[in-house]
Amino acid sequence: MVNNTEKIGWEVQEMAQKVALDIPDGAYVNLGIGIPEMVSGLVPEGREVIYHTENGLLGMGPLPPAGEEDPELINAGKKCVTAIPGACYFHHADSFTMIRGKHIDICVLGALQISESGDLANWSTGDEKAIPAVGGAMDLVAGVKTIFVISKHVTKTGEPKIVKSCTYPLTGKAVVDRIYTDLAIIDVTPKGLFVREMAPGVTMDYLQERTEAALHQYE
Amino acid sequence: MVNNTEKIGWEVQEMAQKVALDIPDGAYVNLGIGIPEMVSGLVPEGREVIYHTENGLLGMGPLPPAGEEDPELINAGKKCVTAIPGACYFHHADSFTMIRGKHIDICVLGALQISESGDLANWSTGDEKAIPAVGGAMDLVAGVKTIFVISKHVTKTGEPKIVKSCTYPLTGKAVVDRIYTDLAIIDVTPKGLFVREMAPGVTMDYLQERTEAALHQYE
Amino acid sequence: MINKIIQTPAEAVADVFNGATVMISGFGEAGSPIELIHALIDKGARDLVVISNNTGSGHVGLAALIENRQVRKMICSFPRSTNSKVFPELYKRGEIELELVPQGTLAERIRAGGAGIPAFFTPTSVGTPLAEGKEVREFNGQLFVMEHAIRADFALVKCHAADRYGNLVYNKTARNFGPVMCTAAETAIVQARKVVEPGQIDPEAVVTPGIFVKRVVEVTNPADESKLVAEERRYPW
Amino acid sequence: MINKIIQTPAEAVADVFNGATVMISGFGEAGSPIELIHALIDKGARDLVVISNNTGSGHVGLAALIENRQVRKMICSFPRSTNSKVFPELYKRGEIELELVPQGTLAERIRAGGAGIPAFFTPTSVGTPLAEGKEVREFNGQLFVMEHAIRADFALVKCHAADRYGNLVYNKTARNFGPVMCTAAETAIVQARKVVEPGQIDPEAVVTPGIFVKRVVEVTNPADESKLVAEERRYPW
Repeated sequence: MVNNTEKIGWEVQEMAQKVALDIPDGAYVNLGIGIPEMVSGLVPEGREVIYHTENGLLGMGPLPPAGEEDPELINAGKKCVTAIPGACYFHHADSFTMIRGKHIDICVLGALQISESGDLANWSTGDEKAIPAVGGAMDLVAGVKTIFVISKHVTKTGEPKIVKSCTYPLTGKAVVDRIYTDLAIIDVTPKGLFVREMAPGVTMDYLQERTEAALHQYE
Repeated sequence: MVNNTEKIGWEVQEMAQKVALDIPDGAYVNLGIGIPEMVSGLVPEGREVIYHTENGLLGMGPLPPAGEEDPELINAGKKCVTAIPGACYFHHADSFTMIRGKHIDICVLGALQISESGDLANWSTGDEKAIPAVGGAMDLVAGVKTIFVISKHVTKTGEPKIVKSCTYPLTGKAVVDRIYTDLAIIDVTPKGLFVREMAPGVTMDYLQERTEAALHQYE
Repeated sequence: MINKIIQTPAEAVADVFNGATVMISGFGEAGSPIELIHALIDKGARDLVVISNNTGSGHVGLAALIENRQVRKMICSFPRSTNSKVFPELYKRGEIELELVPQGTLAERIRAGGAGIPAFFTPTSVGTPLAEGKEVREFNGQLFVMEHAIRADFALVKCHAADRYGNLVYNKTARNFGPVMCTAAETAIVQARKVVEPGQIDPEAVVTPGIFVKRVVEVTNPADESKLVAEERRYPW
Repeated sequence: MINKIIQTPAEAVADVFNGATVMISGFGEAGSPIELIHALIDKGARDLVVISNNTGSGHVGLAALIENRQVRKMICSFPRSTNSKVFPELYKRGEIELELVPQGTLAERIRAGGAGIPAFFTPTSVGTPLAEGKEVREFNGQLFVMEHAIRADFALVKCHAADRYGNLVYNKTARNFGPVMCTAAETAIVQARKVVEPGQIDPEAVVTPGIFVKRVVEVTNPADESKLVAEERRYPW
């Protein structure tokens, strides 16, 4: 009678929705490339959020209608975007003044690994043969006030991504504030990882089995 | 029959004229407060010189006609000025990027003392009771490619201003390139001070008597 | 909705606390936020550390703030000028502190404060008394002084036009320290000659992006400081 | 008279020498001075160190410069992208060097180069492999890495409009690295969609003051890089 009994956890869209609910009215937000980009379409109505893209735009709007793309108006993922009335353009040093100077409230990023102390690895697997590429990730995690990570709870091969200590090269140390996975929302606190919310059907045991780092419950 | 036989040396206007002759076409120039400001009116016709004022204007023009002064368009001496077509405004950090980053070709400044190695003292007599004020002088001497000093050869009480070693607090070490006084034009070189030109009636002996540092002649 | 517009200078500076560090824009009169400064005099916060290029003229604006004994310490490049009497007198009596900073170093320290750069090296002031006690280091055969960032609790800034997001444009050489100060203060408070709708400022010409600004108050006809000084006016009047 | 206008891209890059360090503006395609890069390919200067955020797409522009084996080393933040094949292949074969720099650190190192700042401290990359071998220092209880300025012999930059003084305005997010690169190169060479008379650019809206620019060449209809890539075009054609 019940479909997908084996399928436990939120869809990507639901994960992005959870992130979106935690973005308050008036926030300045930078969204990483990929899944984080979905968040902007899911912020509840009535909240005005200003999106920053590190390639020089504050006040990024939605995607342009087909045929109206401007190759000189793009986001950090090099996709064509639009600008809202009240947007502004600036050069790269000014853009990273916003980032490094702690002017941006929230950044949403993907992850390869997150440690229990909030270390993030998301730019390299350390593979000697891969082309290393870091972009703005290290600046974002070092400079933005609050770092949200959105990621599958485990890798494609079932390995935990939330670990005691990252084995991949770090993007930043002790930088992550909250993790949104398909299974749970987890806060990184000085006392360790605390589970805020679990997807329907997920239990603490189920979650811990898929998490290398120790998980705690709020009282 | 001859008037003013006792009067030897150039007038201030002539000193400024000498400086102006040494400013080439296309130069970016910053003029210090006071006598240096006279230079801009004396550059030979046919040379286009761009004036920078450190309070945020490149392309400073002549003084405005009476009644057309704008208190928000001023120079570093806080006098009302104008802007030429093709001028631009910028903030203080960008303005000192131009200065510190060696983008300005020539700066003309006054002096209290200049040493034979090109040290300049022009911001403080070291008097404990005086209010110290430095403005942009230290940035200018540290950053502008060529520093011209324009100054009376001796103080009001007849003391040499061109000395072996400055006794007043320095503005910068080994920064002066050329000195324009009422008596002579003197180059500061790694081999010492070389006299380029003397005012009518001035001899090397006369000049050396009024100069603490050793003067040399070009061959 | 984001709306940074505040109705009065008094409301805009209401939370400036005793002991706060306050940046004040302006190069002489140009760009000095005189109505915000007067509101700060009315508010009466004391023991302030003020960062501003100069120390004001006559008995209005920044000079009046100092004269009203609200300032413990000035950080500036040029505390002396023709009509500057208040600061010099207090300074000679040892009743106000002074940290003298070269003008470009002052601008860069403020920019660094806003850009998350805690310290940098500069050629300015090497070999002078203003480098004493500071770390000096050689790069490529030349000596440089290490200077630290400056941040502030508040910035009081004057601009030409602003929108509800806090995007700003300035007027001519009144721009000066305003843009860097907005970046380096926890709370940047701006007086604008006019408030416009979002989009009315060309997005290519915005000088201060709204992210750096917390409050905007419209002051349509700001006082002409040099006139007040010439008339020997005193604040509070 | 000051006139920085040069007639052709070829003349504009004629003195780029073997072994030169060259900054190239652009974030992906936006702001990439493709006509100047193609002129540099025609010119044939080799053994270049190129500073640019990316490594180009397809077989045109920066990717073509690399493919033509004129680049000894890339300094960039993101040498990988969907259509970037040339750099990755050479890199895997060990035939091109790479200095990987976080994007904000890259921008700030270039700005520092233009501003006479030899080094600064940044929180970016602390505790990561990109901080290895660098000086780390504590300020106010937090760790920072010391980074050095970058300067170049030449900058190749794309902008929207320019005048004979070299004043520039850019177009939208094509601004990116152009303004800082102009400040940090001995010779900044700019391609502009249009050349206008002095005064036609609002003096309040100039992004790059002319003092930072040596040469301007008008390229009215610059190539659309993504179209060339889609058409699998190769330079030289």
